[in-house]
Formats: sequence, structure tokens, C-alpha cells
Amino acid sequence: MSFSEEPLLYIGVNLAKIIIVTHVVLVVCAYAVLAERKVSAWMQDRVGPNRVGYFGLLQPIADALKFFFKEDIVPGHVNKALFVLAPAIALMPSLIVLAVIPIAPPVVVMGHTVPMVIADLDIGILFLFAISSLAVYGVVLAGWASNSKYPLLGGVRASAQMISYELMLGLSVVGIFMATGTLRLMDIVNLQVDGVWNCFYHPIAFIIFVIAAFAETNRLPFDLPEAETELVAGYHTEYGSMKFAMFFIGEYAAMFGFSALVAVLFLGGWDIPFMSSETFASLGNWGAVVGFISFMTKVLAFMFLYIWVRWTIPRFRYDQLMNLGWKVLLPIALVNVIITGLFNLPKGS
Amino acid sequence: MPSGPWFILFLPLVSAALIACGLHRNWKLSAAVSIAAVWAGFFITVMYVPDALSAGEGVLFHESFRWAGAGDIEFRYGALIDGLSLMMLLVVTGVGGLIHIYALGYMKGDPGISRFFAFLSLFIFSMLGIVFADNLFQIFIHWELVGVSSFLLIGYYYRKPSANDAANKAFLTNRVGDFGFMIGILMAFYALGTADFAGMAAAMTPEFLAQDIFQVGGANGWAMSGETFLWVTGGLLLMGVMGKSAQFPLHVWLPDAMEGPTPVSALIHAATMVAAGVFLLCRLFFLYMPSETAMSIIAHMGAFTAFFAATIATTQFDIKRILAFSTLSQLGYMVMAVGLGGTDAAMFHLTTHAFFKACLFLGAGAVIHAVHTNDIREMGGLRKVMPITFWTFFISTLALCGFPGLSGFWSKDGILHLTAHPPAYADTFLITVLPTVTAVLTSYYMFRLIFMTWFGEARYHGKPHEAPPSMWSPLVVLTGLATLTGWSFFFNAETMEAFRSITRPAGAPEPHYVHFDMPTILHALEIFTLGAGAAWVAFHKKWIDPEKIKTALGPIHRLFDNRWYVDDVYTWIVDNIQQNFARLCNLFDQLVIIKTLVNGSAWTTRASGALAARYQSGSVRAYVLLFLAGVAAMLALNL
Amino acid sequence: MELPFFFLFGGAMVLFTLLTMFVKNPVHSAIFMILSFASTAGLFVLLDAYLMAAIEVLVYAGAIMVLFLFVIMLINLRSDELEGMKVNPLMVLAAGTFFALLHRAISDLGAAVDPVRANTFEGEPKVVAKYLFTEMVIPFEAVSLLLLAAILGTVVLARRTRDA
Amino acid sequence: MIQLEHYLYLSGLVFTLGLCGVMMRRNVILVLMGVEIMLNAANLALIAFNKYMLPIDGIVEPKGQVFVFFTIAVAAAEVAVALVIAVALFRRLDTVNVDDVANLRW
Repeated sequence: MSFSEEPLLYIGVNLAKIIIVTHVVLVVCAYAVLAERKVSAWMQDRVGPNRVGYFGLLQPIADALKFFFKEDIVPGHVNKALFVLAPAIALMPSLIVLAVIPIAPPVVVMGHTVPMVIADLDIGILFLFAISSLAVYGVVLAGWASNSKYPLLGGVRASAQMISYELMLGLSVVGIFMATGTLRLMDIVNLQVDGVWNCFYHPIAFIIFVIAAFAETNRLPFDLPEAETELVAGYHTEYGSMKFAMFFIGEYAAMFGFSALVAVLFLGGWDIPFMSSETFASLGNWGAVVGFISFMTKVLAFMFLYIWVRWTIPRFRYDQLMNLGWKVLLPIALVNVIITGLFNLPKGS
Repeated sequence: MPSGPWFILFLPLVSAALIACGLHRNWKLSAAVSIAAVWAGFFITVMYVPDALSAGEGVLFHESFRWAGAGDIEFRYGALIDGLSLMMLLVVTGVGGLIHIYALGYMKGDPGISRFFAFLSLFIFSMLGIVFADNLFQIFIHWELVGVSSFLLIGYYYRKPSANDAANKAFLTNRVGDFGFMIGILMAFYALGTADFAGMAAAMTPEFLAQDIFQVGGANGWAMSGETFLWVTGGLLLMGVMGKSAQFPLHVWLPDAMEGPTPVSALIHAATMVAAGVFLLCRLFFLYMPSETAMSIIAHMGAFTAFFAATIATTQFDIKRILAFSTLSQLGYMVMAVGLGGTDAAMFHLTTHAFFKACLFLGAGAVIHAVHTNDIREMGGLRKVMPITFWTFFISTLALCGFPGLSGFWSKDGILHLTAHPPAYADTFLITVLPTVTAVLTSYYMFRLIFMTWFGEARYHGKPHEAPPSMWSPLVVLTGLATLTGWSFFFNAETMEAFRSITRPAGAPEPHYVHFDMPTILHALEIFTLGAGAAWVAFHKKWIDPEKIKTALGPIHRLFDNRWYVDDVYTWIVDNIQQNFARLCNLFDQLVIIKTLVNGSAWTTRASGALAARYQSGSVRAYVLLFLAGVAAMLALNL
Repeated sequence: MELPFFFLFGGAMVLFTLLTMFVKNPVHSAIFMILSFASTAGLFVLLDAYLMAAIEVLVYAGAIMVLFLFVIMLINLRSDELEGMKVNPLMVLAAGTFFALLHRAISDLGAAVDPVRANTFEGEPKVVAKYLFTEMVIPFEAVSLLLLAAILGTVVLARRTRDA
Repeated sequence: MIQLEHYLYLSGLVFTLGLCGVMMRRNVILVLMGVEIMLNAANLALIAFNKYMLPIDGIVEPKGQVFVFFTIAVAAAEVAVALVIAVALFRRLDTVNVDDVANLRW
């Protein structure tokens, strides 16, 4: 199915995919907030939210309503245009990134094979990095536009941190490109489905990627840009109501994005151990369902890891963060690239 | 695997390099390596002698490799052995080897002895390169190398200002000759298309010589006929010979070169380097032979040099200088012989001369070693103190004077015979009379030397003693050679004929072989007695006071005593003409080059810079506009 | 079919460039410049240069512009400080002349180019990478040296000397 | 049908705009941005040339794209150095106005 053959169907299917993915992600984000609260409560031997619905299951909806109905304050000293724009910029890249992430084996609808990815790009992973490199603007602009001390410090911290760790993120993945020879995420997943998960082939890259992902999403132990004990709330100190909610959702969407990326790059995407692509194909469209469930399991498990770490590990100091990035992770990542290259020499020649 | 002859050439170089690279710490090892290198060369050379005698004029060995090139022009480096070069090889390695051994005794205790042997080895290598050369370029390279090593050796006592001056003089004088030599090589190369001897000889066909060689300015322009080309090129090449072989008027460096250690004087300035010129003339004989002009220039120059140097030798008191002027005189003989078409006679005289003149120099060195002076007026009566040195010296003197039966008799008589039957181009007085007078003068000044040094009352200071064996044994060997070659010819004339014929290049006129008959002997004795008798009368018996002769001869004596004022003329030329010319050049340099061109360009730069600096407003905007204007101009020009 | 996209991205590019150059606030300028680069990336996609599109966003929009923003924030320029620009007729004339010359050059060139020869590349990143690492490997290494030099120069320049 | 000229006119227009920025803006950072815009316009032209003027004799070589790759790398280096100069300038002279920084001349 291509655009030139059946334009209307193509547009319709892709629109459907976009709508489904966006909503799934937003729902997951909303419930991730709940999960965070529940898990933290559990870890601290508290109860957590349990008033709205069973086990507080309707709590996210209540939160959303609260945000909507709060007064939208724009302080007088801010740069208004950017102040309004920044939360959107923060949220947008996290959602766009999802466009290239394959979530399940292809399904067959009305005789057409539909790949379960919005845009199956040749340069998927590069697209992904390109877009995620834009995420820093939300934070930086928010910090600057607020035109006050703590947000600016938070914004500057954020930009340095994200630029630094983007490097590690990219370098850790280089090994996978070298081994697989493709930038298309669908291909990477397919190779893992019929082979071994990349986290076993590239353990060092896996660890570096996970650490860098924590830093990129500004989550603890690397949440220096919004360290509440130092900077009040960092770059979003001046924000309230729905704008604050967008930062909030953006953070969880980014968590979702990176979890999905970890799943796709290192944990075999929709793969279930000991199932080959033929097995998935033999299940027909149910294979896609099974694959999607498998994929979501991995993503949610990884998001749980995010939450788990947040409530377990104390925050780094800023200089420790930079030292870890430039003096530890970067050399290790470079050595890892060289080692991977040596292992893949015969393939190249 | 390189073949034997290459070893002859490169062993001395290796030796020099080894000494330079570390062996110099141990002088005994240095000397041993150096001596071994030259003697190894000698023995390899000797192995070719039987072949040479049977093969006659043919080429015994020839190898060459491409050394450098540019386009079609190719420079080769080769080793060519034929009769001529074999003869020269024997002289260089044999006499050179003996002198090496002599130097071991003479230089003993000198702090720079290792350096000395390194220089000697370098010199031997340079000299052998000339002998081996199969083309003019190789000869030129080694010609310069010889100049350098000669410079190093003359200036060996570099703390002595006179030695440095002498070294500089030798080098500069040689440069004058080499300048012409280089132009000659280039002309020959341009006209003949090759610098290879065989190729050059082959290219010089009669048809080639009949046409015009250099065409300048089209058919009606200026051109050089084959005949003119020959003598001009030959004359330019002869300038190199004049420099190296110290022919008049470029002879001035040789007497001064006696500042070097005596072995050097013996090796370079008697036996080998100065002979290189004669050797080259024989090598290029094919180039000179077709041109009567060139031949007559050579012959007359040689004859004059021989006479000229002999007259000066009669007035000198420095023992080495007398020998030096004697060498000049003998070289004149050789060059003259070539000019008369007798290359074999020249080479033969070169060989015998190398024996007895080296012996004389080494003997003189032994004397100087003993009495610590060069002045023969402070010697005398040494005959009893140094008997071995005396006898070798005496016999070598006899050989030099052409005493019948000794080697000098055969070789010199070969040359005198040529002068007795001169070709048509020869001037009667210069060619027939002067050489005979020179021979008489030779006997005179040599016996003057003998009587003043070895006979009469002792005028020396201190207690001289006989030289050590390492010094006198080469003397004995050389004397033996000088004597034995002569007597062996006496018993077996064919040996000499074979010996001489191998050095005769193709196309040379048939030689005249000396016969040991009564008229020849009487003629030789006549000459000998005349000269030696005059010396005996004046310096031994003192029947005539030399001072009276001096006053009687007056201006002629002053002419001789001042070396014909050649040095003074040169000094005058340098002081007046060259110096004034240099002042003129300096003026030009100061006014035109420095004031106008150098300072002017600097001034222009500064002025234009000052002008351009006004546009350096510091405003980025202005720069962008100017830049844009430039880009726009380029675009507009290209559209 | 592609023409609307060309005008979309091209128009956006011109518009954002215009805004970049002529708005007062430098931070706004930077934002518009990012958008201009994003439009350029879209044009690159139209030209089948997918890899270059990604690099354009990654390097220009993602890295270089962050630097710009960072420096703007560091210097903390206030709008009133960089009041206005200096426009004089000479500049307008110069720019106009320049564009006119460009126009002539382009129309000369356009007549010479066969429009049918437009082609598409397949397996794009691989093709570029292969060319980059074989034919262009020496320039590639030279660029790496240049970057190293830039890093060193930046560090040296940025270091606060004690006396300053 | 898009043709090479479309891209070239676009590139030329954007280049001229960047040029205007360089000429007219007073802020050194804006001047730098203008330079970047000009570079980017050139990049666009290069990519367009790559598509429309290659292949030569049927051989597809991504020459223009590789050129752009290099341009971007050079631009990154240039921006890093230029910005740090701007920062140093600001530290020392407390201004980033190009008209105030005219004392670099002879």
C-alpha cells in the first residue's frame, strides 16, 4: 500500500495510526503518574491515592480536570510568546519520536499489509535523535522566557546536561548500527526477533544507553534542572495549570519514548523469547496483538524501572553528573565502539 | 654482487666513512683500515695486468648504471678499465699505498692522524673515480671531489694561516679552471648528444665535423664550424687540465700547496692528482687529435710550462718548492708529449715520474722530519747521517735527470724524441730547443739540491737521525721501482713496448720506441753532465760564487727568483682591476639593487599598505560591503 | 505533486529567514532560525537527501542553535540594548544588485541543464557513507582535525585568565 | 514539476536575506546567524545540484551531499569558535555591538 496507489486509504490508515498511538501514549502517561504515586507510596509504606475510583484509578482524570480548571497565570515579567510556546515545544518532540517506533508485527487489513509503525523511515534512528535533540529547547526556552533566576539556572543546566548525554546516547547506539548495518528500526527489531536481543550482544551499550536515557529525561538521579531543593522547581517554577501539565506530560511521554526505544533497540521490540517471525506470521493478526502486548510489557516494565530508580537512588551533584558523562561514559562508549568494530570486522570485509 | 673493480673504487670511500663514523677514536685502527683499503685495491688491480698485456688496447671491464636522469638526459656512473686506466690505477693504488705506509711513520704522534687517513682515503676514492669514469659528468664530479679532498689535505694544519691560505689558493685557482672545464663539458654534451667517451668518439664522424655545429639565428646567422668547435671545446676542457695539472698560467697554487704534510705533497702534488690532467688529455685524445689548433695549444703550453718552472726551480731554497717546480716542469713535459701526439710517452713518463718524484718528496719529507726545516741552506752533509735516505734520494734524482739506464731515461727520452721530430704545427724554438734546455736545467737544479742538502759542511741544527723503517722502506721500494723498470727495459725492450702500447688510445700516431744505442746514451749523458757539472762547479767545489752569477745575470735572475712575477701580476690584477670592478659592482648593488629594488619594494609595500590600511575601518559592515562588491565583480565578469 | 510541498517548505524557509534576520529579540531570532533549518530539512527530503535532512536537524537545529541560544542567554541581552539595525540605501542596493546577478547566473545555468535528468537515490545513507569513507576519506579526516582544532581553540579562548 | 531553478532561486533569495542580515544587524551574534543562513542556502543549492546535475555518465555519486556534510561540520567548528569569541568580547568590552568593536583595526 503506497500513497501513489491509494492516496485516501493511505492517509486514512496513517491518520488512524497517529491518533491511536498518541492517545495510547497520553493515557499511559496519565496512568504513569498514578503509578508513580502508587509505587512511591508502596515503597515508602504508605497507601497512596485511593479516593477516586477503585484504588484511585480515576485519579488521573481528576488531576486533568483540576489542571484544566485552574487559573492560567502568566507572570508579568515573562517573555510572553516564548513562555506560552515552551511547554508545547517540550511536549512535541516526545510525541513525534513515537512516529518511527514499530510497536507490533504488521497486520493485514482488507487485503493490505499495514506495518505497525507510523513512518517506516530508512533513517529512523537518525530521525529519532534529530527530533529528540530538539527536546532541549522546551526546557531552555521555558527557563529563559520565565525571566527569573531559578528557571534560567534550570534551563542552562538542562541544556548542558542534555547536550552532553545526547552524545553518549548516540555513541552507544553506533555499535548496533555497525552490527546490524541498518538505521531502520523495523529491520533492527526483525533481526532481534529471529536472533538474539541486542542487550546480550551489546551489554555495555545497553547500560550506557539506559543511564543516558535517565539523564535525557531529566529523571532522578539526574534531575538537576528541576532539583527542588536547589532551584525550587527549575525551569517550570513559573508555570501553572495546563502549561505545567504539559511539561508534566512531556516528561512522562519522553519516559515512554525512551522506554519504547530501549525495548526496540535492545530488548527485541515485540519479540517474545523463543518465538520466530514465522510463529508471529502463523498467528495472523493475533500475532500483532501478542506482539503489541509483549512490546507494551517491556515498555511498562522499563517505566517501572524509571519510577523505581527515582525513589531509590539519591540525586547526583552537578559536577558529578558532568564528570560521569564526559570522563566515564564517553570513553567507555568510544572503547565499546572500537570493540564492536573489531568483532564485526569479518562482516565488513 | 658487485664485481672486483667496484671494490677498488668504493673500499677507500667505505674506509673514509668508517673512520668518520667512529673509528677515528682509535688512530691505529683508522690507519690500518685506510691502508688496507688502498692495498686491496692495488692487488685487485694487479690481477688485471696479465689480461691487459695480452689484450692490448681493448676494454677489459666496463659496467655502468643509471645514476640520475631528467627526461632524455641520463647521467650514468660507470667503471671502465682499459690499458690507460689500468696504468693509472697501478700508479694511484701502488704509489698511494706506499705513501700511506710512509704517512704512518711521518704522521705518528700527530693528534689528527685519524682525520688525515680519512682524508687520504677520501682522496683515493675521488681520484679512482676519475680513473674509472666512462663519461665526462662522472669525471667532473670526481674532479670536484679531488679538489675538495686536496683542499682538506693542503689545509690539514688548519691552525697555520699559511696552510689555510694555500688551501684556499689551490681551491680558487682550480675553480677558475673548472669553470672552463664545465662549459667545455656542456658544449661537448650539447653538440655530441652524449657525455659517454665511447659515444662521443663514435659521434665524431668526419661528416659531423664537416657541418656547422652551433647554429644561432637561422641559416644566415652565426655558426660554428666543426674545426672551431673542436678547438674551442678542447681548449675549455684544457682549462680544467690546466687547473688540476698546474699548467701555466694556473700553476700558481702548486708551490704553495707544499704547506700540506709531505705525504700529501708526494701523493697529490707529485704522483696522482696533478697527473689527472694528463690522464684526462689522454682520455680525450680522440677529441683533440683531429684539431691541429688544439694540439698545438697543448704542446706549446706544455713546453713553456716545462721551461718556465725549471727556471724558477734554479733559484728556490725551499726543498719542497724546488721539487714542486720540478714537478711542474715534468708535467709540462707530459702535456707537451700529448700535444705532440705521444700519449703513450706521456703516460709512461707519468708512471716513472710518479715513482721517482714520490720517492724524492718522501725523501725530502724524511729530511724535513730530521732537521725540522725546509730551507736547503740550513742542511748539508746529511749524506753520512741518513745514508738510506741519501742513496734513494740520489738514485731518484739520477732517474729524474734521465741518467742512462734508469727509468727516467727511457720515458724522458721518449718525449725528447718526439720533440726532435715535431709535427708541422710545432714552433721550432719552443718545441725543439726549449725541452732540451729544460732537461739541462733539470739536472742543474736537482744537483744544486743534492749538493746543498747532502754534501758539504753540516749547516743543520740539532741531531738528525735516520728515518724510521716505516718511512724509509717505501723509499727503498720506490727507488727500486724507478731503477728496475729502467733496467728491465734494457734487457727486454718488448716489455716496454707492450707497456706503452696498452696506454695508446685508438688513432694515436705510431710511437717511437727508445733504443739503447750509443747516440741516445751520449745525448742523454751530454745533457746530464752539462747540468750536473754546472751545479758541481758552483755548489760543490765552489769554484764560482753563486752570488756572482746572480749579479751577472741581473734582471734574468730576478725574473726567475720572483717566479716570473706571475703571482705579482695576479696580485696586481686582483688589487687593481678586480678590486675596482668589485667596487663598481658594489656601487651597482648599493644603488640599483638595494636602494631601488629592495628598499624600493619595501617602500612600495609600506606605502601601499598605508594606503590600504585606510580601508581597514574596523567596521564589519564595511568589510561585508567590500567583500560583496568583490563577489559581485567576479560574478559580473563571469557572466 | 511535490510542488505544493516545495512551496510550503520554501515559503516557510524564506519567511523564517526573514523573521530571523529582522526581529528585534535575538532569542526569537534563534527560534525562527531553527524553524528555517527545519524547513530546509524538509526541502532536503524533497531532494531525496534524507541523511542530510536528519543531519541538518541534528547538527544545525539540535546542536549549533543550542549553542547560539546558550550564548544569548549567557550574555543575557536585553532587547533595548540591541536596538534596531543600521539600514542605509547602499546596502539595499548592494543586496539587490547581488540578487540580480544571481538571477542572471541562474537563468544562464537553467538553460544549460536538462530538467529530465533529475534522479533519485536508493539506499541513501549507505551510498553517502560509502562515498564518504572511500573517495572522501582524506577530507573526512581533515574535517575531524578541524573539529579538534576548533575544540582546542574554544577551550583556550573561553578559559578565564587570572589577570582578566 | 520542480526544477533546479526553483531551488536555486530559493537558495539565492535566502542567501541574499542572510547577507542583508550580516550587513544590517548590529549584534555580533545576529551577524553570525546571518553567516549561518548563507551557508545553509549554499547547502541547499549543493543538494539541488547533486540531484539535478549528477549523475554524470550514469554514475550516481553523492558528491553534493558529502559537500554539505563537510559544510555542516565546518560550520559547527566555526560557530563554536566564533561564539566563544563573542563571549570573550562581551566579557572584556561589555558589548556585542559590531560597531563598538572597531578597535581591532591596524
